[in-house]
Amino acid sequence: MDFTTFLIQCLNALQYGLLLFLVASGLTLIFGIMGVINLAHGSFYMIGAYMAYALAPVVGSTFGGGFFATLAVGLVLAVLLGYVLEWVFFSFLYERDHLQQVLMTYGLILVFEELRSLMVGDDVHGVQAPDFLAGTLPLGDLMTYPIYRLFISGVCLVLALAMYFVFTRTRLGMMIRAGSTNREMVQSLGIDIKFLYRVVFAAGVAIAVFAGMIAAPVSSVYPGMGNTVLIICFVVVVIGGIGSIRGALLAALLIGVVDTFGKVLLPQASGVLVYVLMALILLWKPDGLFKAG
Amino acid sequence: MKTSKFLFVVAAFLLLAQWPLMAGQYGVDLVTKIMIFAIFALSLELLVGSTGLVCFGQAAFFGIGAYATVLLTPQDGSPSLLWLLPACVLLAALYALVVGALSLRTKGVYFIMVTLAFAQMAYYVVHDTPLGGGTDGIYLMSKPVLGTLLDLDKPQAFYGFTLACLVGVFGFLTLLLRSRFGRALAGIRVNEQRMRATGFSTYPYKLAAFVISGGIAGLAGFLFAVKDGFVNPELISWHFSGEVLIMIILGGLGHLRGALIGAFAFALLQEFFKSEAIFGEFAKHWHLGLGLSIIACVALLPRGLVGVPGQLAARLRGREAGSHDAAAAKAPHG
Amino acid sequence: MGNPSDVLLRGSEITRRWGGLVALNKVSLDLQRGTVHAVIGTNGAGKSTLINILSGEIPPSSGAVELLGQDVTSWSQPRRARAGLGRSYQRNTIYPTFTVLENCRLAAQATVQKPWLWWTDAQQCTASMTQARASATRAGLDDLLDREAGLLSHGQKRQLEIAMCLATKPRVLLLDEPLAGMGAEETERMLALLAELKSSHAILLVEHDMDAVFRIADCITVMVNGTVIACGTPDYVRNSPEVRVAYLGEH
Amino acid sequence: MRTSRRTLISTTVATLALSALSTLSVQAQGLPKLKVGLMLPYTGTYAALGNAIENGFRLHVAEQGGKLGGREIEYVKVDDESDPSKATDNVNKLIKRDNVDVLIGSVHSGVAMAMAKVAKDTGTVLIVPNAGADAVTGPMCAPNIFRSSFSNWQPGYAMGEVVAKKGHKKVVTITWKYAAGDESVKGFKESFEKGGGTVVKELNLPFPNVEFQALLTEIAAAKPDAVYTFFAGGGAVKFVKDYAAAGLKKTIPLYGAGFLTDGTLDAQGADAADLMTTLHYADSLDTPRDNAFRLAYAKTYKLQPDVYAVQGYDAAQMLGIGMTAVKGDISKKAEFSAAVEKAKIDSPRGTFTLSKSHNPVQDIYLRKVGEKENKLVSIASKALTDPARGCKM
Repeated sequence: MDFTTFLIQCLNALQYGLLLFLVASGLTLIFGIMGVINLAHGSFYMIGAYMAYALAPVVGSTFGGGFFATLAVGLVLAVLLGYVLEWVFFSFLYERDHLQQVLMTYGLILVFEELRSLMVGDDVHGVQAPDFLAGTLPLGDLMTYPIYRLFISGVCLVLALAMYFVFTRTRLGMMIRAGSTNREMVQSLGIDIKFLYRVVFAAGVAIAVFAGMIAAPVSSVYPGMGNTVLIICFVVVVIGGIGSIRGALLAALLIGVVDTFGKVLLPQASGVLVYVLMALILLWKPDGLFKAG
Repeated sequence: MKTSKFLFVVAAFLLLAQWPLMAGQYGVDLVTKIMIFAIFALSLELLVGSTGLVCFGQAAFFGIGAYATVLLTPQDGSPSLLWLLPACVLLAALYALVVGALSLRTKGVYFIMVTLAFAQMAYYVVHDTPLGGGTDGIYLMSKPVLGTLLDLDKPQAFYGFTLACLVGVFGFLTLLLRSRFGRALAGIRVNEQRMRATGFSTYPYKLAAFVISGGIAGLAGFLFAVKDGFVNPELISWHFSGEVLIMIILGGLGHLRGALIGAFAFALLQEFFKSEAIFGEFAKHWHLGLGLSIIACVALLPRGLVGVPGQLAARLRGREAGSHDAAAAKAPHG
Repeated sequence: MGNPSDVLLRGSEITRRWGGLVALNKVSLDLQRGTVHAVIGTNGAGKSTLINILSGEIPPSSGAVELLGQDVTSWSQPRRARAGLGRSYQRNTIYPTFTVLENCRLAAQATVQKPWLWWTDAQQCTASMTQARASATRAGLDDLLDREAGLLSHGQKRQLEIAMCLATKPRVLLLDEPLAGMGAEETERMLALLAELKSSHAILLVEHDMDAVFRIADCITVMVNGTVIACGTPDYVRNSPEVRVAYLGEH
Repeated sequence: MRTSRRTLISTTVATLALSALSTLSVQAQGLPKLKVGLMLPYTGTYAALGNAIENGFRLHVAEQGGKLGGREIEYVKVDDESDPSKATDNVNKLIKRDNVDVLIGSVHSGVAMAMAKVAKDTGTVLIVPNAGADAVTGPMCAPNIFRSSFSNWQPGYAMGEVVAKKGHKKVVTITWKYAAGDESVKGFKESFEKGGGTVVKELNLPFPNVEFQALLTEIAAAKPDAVYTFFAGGGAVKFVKDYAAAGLKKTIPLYGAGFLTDGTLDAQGADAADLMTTLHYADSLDTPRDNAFRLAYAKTYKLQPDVYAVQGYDAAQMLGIGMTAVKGDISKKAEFSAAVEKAKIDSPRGTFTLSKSHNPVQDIYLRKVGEKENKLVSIASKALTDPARGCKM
């Protein structure tokens, strides 16, 4: 591998890592703060991607279109969806064993996937990136790099910073962090924990849907796409340390590097490398890279 | 209450023993499959329900048992059940020993994910190497025999053998859970810190439970391979680990019966919603019905299907018993 | 005071740091058979950390622990427990779904573990059953043996904590606030029990109830911010000016 | 004693045969329905393919007035979920519960392998309408197992010849690390290297990973003359788009097995323009046979047919030929088999016959993407026969 190729591969790794973070970050919220092992996270991602595909024409005819208008409409719908889901399906589960929540989210996966099939069908679809982001940049004389991918990376960084800021610097973030460590204490401080959880869940769903919408032009839209990202999201969150934004970002980048260079240097073992990485990290640091707190 | 549970289990096994006389060939096949899943579910119940260790990689042990069955079977002639079965169980248990020894250093969700990681490693080894036929899987050419006594090629004989294994595993686990070892596991589930303070080194206990569980899962894998004569990497995939976990949660954690009921309920629900006779064209959307039923179960049955009689009784006795029920539902993992 | 061989547990110069924070600073203390040794101090003084280090739940940053004359600093908690060190927790750590008897029996089983006897019913283990009944009786839970532990009153749960401790036949008892949340009558009963136990055990008592402490303790260690500021008889401690300033004065 | 038992048996058999004959003659006009078991993916990634195959199959049956070999058809469907670990159960369900006479399925190779095993053991007629696993008509071949689609080897082999003829010398291959991809690449390599080229690098990524960027960089760095690839479904869409976005499409021509651009063109958009692929079907064959088929399909289902629909349609044709030959009595396996083996199947893709191992001997077309369809360029390989390695039939 010559030096230019190496640099490009590093860029690939970085970019893939950021994309992973984008997809996994909604899970950090729900998983880390509410302690809900949300198997339906992949479904929310899938819903987002399908929204990007199915909403675009609708939004186009109502609001005159535009990628960002679709994004905005999708986000509003996602928040509503998350809010209602938490209300109907999760609000009565916190007192129970965590595994009951797992069962619930498993049921939701099946339902969402089938609703998708009934409403949109089983075909593969593409989503157009907005025109002004559709170009490419040259990378040396070897190849070009799509601007949209750089845009995604930018969005990821902004999102990471925003989440970090909300978590550490705002009153809401403080309440959230307190709530994740001690439900009773927050309740005794007069904060409406039910409402807080509903907000967090809605935010988690919204981020997952947002990720799906943003990633749709790159990943395309196809049945079963949610399942393929689910496990890698858990890997990211767990390696990073549950509930830690910094950790998730670092873990996502680490996986980006391992996956990218694994494919190139150790193609026979590239599938297994990510899991070896996770096992090693957790055996070395049983609470992930950054313990939340 | 104790006798009623005992009677339920005995009645269930008697019914299973009578089943081949009542059902057609397919019915026998179906129940054979479910019984294998029930054995698999019991293996996980020992970890999740009885010890409080949520393992998300149980399919690895199942798959290793299944693959070992195929790979150890010689090209020419049928192997003897007497060495093949123990060999498969031992191999699965051996992998469980390695996985357990490492993953038990972690706790909670991290434990869940480490067990997943080890299962995925096994998955990719089978999936990406020619060792086990790669993605297309590999066939079992001749089924194991026990002299002339037992011909596992005959569905009825295989049914009987599977039922015997199920009863054996159930009986073994029942004894195990009442023994000192089992009580210690129960203590670990409720409060491991206290167990250590009392003088139990909990790590060897948990590891032993892990190995036993892996071995039983290996037995289920062995049966599966013999039944289908075909194994495939999907047997090790996380979907399968997830499904068996869903079975035992659905059935009700903390009870061996729960694993039995869960395995049957999960499989039969699928059969039901897939049935064209009932749903016609809509049967192809069977995931929807299954998903909604699971959601309904979570909403209405806090203790899983195993808790249904208790809930009904409480309903009959009136309100006051209800609150006690809720407390009991919370307590095991409190 | 007394025969040195009566010192059942000794902590010497125990220090524990959490990052830059010093939770315990060179704390030393001896527990003797036939005495109740109370440790008092404000919240965050390091009392619970001390118990955790003595019982082996967390390792000290430096210092040593000696149990029955042996250096046990590197021993795991279960090993120390089997060697005769029993402890109770500040929060109830009983097994709420088990009966009272089973709670005690499981504790007693620690001394006769025999996990390989998988085919015998644990309830048939006479050794642990006898021990369990004896300890339950001693803790005054005779009438409640078949009650589910989660349904006991708070005071009864504290008694059960002690019973479970006793079931392991310990020589040394480390009790973390056994009187917390108890009514007057329950407190009296518990103090009577402690007084009775003291003849055969060395007891370390961490407690907030000052009246009780001064009534029952033979020796009191006062801690502030991880450091021992006074140690001696109740009278000595009561009259110690440092203690008055640092601790009692605040009340 | 022995003789008497034998007599007894032969009399019983004779009586049974007689009575069977008599019922046959009674029911000459109304034979019992032929039960066709459709084991196809109806949920998950391949659901669209399963539906297309079923549509094609039903179309042919409907064209025959709902009857094959004089027997009405009754369908029994099972969703195979593309999950090989459930495949044996699902086949058994069709054979033992529903007593189907014929099995049709499936899309996923692993599932088809499990079906082939059961079909071989039970002797039930199996027609595979898609799954390309070489082994189905290789080591697993049997008199009662047929395929109406292709073997993974075929499009790959045909493309190897094309690429070699175009004068490309150095080629990089890229596919998922699974059987279908491996077999396709093997077929390509075989003919391409025979034609004087070399495969300089075989790139793989774990199934179903779709992060191609690292491997695209590898391709760019290796600077080959061309790239051969095997992807399908969502992966194919993403690969084609990523390949174009990386700027490689302009500098290094991309060739693939036909699934790269089948059923995915809508999603791939302009990025797929002018891609060359090989397959046993194309969208603009413009033969009377194909036009009639396409019109009928479009009328019936308000959908454009694709290669999967053709494969389903031909599976029904093969069944029909066999059924006619045995006059509706599918238990005459040898005659059924002989008739299908001899037949020229008048497929929309062009007439094909079956090889000894029951895989289609068919023309493989070279197609080029244009105007949202896979346009026929030429015949890449005429009457290509799968080598059927390992078949002992």
